Amino acid sequence: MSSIRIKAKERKGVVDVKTLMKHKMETGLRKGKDGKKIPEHWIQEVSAESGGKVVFVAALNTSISKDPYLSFKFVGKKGDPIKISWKDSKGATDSAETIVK
Amino acid sequence: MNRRSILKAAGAMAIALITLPRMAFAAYAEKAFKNKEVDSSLNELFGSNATTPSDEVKLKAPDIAENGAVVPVEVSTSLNADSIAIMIKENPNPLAIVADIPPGTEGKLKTRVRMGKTTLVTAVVNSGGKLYTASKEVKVTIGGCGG
Amino acid sequence: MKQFLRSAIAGVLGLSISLVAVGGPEDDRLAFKKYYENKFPDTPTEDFANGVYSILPAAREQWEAIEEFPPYELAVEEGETLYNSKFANGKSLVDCFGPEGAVRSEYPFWDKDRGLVITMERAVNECRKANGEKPYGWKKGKITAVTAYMSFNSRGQEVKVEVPSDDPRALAAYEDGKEHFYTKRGQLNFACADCHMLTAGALYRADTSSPAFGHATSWPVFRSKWQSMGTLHRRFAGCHKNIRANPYKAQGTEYSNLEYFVTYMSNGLEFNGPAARK
Amino acid sequence: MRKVLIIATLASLVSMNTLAASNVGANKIIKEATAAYKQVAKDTSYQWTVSVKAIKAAQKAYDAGNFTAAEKLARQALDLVDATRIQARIEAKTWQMRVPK
Repeated sequence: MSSIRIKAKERKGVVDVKTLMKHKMETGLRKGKDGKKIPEHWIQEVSAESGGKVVFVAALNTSISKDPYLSFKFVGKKGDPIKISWKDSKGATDSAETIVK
Repeated sequence: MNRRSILKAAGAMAIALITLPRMAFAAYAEKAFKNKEVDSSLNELFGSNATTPSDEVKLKAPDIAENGAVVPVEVSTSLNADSIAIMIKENPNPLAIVADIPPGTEGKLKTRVRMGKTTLVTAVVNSGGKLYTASKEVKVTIGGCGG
Repeated sequence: MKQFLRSAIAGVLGLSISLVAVGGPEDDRLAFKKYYENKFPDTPTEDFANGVYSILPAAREQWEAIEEFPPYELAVEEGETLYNSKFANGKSLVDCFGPEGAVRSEYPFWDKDRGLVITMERAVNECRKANGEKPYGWKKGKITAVTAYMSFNSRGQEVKVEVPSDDPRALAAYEDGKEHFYTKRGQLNFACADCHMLTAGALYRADTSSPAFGHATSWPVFRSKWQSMGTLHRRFAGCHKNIRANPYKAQGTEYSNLEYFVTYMSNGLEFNGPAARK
Repeated sequence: MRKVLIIATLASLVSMNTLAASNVGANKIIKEATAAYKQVAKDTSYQWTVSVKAIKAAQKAYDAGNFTAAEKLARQALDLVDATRIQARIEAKTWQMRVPK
């Protein structure tokens, strides 16, 4: 199962995208049970593309809440594909794709 | 990563997508994100920290955060935005997020952020190299049953 | 305490015999509901299912922003997978609860054969055990994923807990839960009723206490404080720790009876779990 | 000089005695508090978290050889157990007053 959930709905030519990405978003400030700080580990970049065009790119800090939520709007239509990808501070990546409703 | 490079990178990515199956990412602006001050972080990000408060930037954030770990924040602007950033002044590193707004994408960004204590939250909109802002103080209370 | 309980039950039973059903669960429920309706006249009755957000507009706005894409959706998805995955014997939870597990309104119920309150969590784990699988932990993790999925598919079902009149032990369990709800405990000397009834809506340091009417409809819950999902019994335990009382075991008699009582009090409202809470 | 020595020796004996007495005394009170704590849980079906914390702290002080502190903490635990019992006694009589009619 992808770590990314996407909801994309078109209304009057504008697509409203909501995405939730499952990720711990460790700040590096939290202490574990052993009293040692848990190393930081977070999603650094999120990008979205639709039909070969980048529609949204964001760079995130550790201060974005656990399981980051992002929402944005772009000009598009029902049936367009939308693909969202992330890359984290350890270089891991994931992506998911859906069709605009 | 200043505004131009993030845009360039985005453009490059769009081209790369035609040939590459996986999306490439731009270089992460480590210096801006690890910065401890709002002004110097803005400098790293946009090459300037001269900001102008503007009614055309709308920032929606609660007066009192229900929980500092999950504070919904929404920025929208009627300006022609190149990018939108959110700064949380009292956090160890104020810059929370910067989003690129390519043509065809609305000047709007919604997310959820963490804040350790009561702080000023500032939405920064970069439009044509000028920085416009809207700010709001969000109270973070600790204690009771839910904090 | 036990002796007292017995005498209380005897008293209630005695009353119901002599005065014809005065003080029974149904009268309790109507008085309970009326109490909250009078205390919060601006809140539509069905809205009490939304917890503190039914009485706190500023918090409600943030909650609605979270509900736009609630964190529990990830749990619902995980739960769907777990719900449909086969046990070692080839069966699955589907064999116990049907294709979607939309059975929320059947729980909690009084099991006459075994003489105890059966919660949905218990039913899930008993299904697993009956099929040779290890039970899940009671408070968080997979149990919340599965029950989130089942609750999600059951949204809109009416809360309709029954206290069967032909089994006095059912009424005893209900009365035990009721006594628990109204009894002060812990060093801070709070009863559930103190925060969540008599002073519901008041500030406790930085937090507004939620009304107990509707408390039981929305579980499991993704709590911002936990940054994870939890069951109702996890929350009970947290509340007890807050008032410096030792918590009871999740799914033990005490919490099961308390769930029986508080869910009964929410009869007539709709199940709306899973939910996001502070 | 000899007198002084004798007095000093006596004084040190006395103080050793009191030390020994504290040791035994603290141990006794910790045991008492532990028993009372267990008993009140049986009688009332519940317990305060702070009582067990005080007993644990008393034991810790005792193990560290700090008998005065150990005794003080154990006495605190006893007080908390007493208060638990009183609370239960009051509540058994009054909880129904909170039930809305």
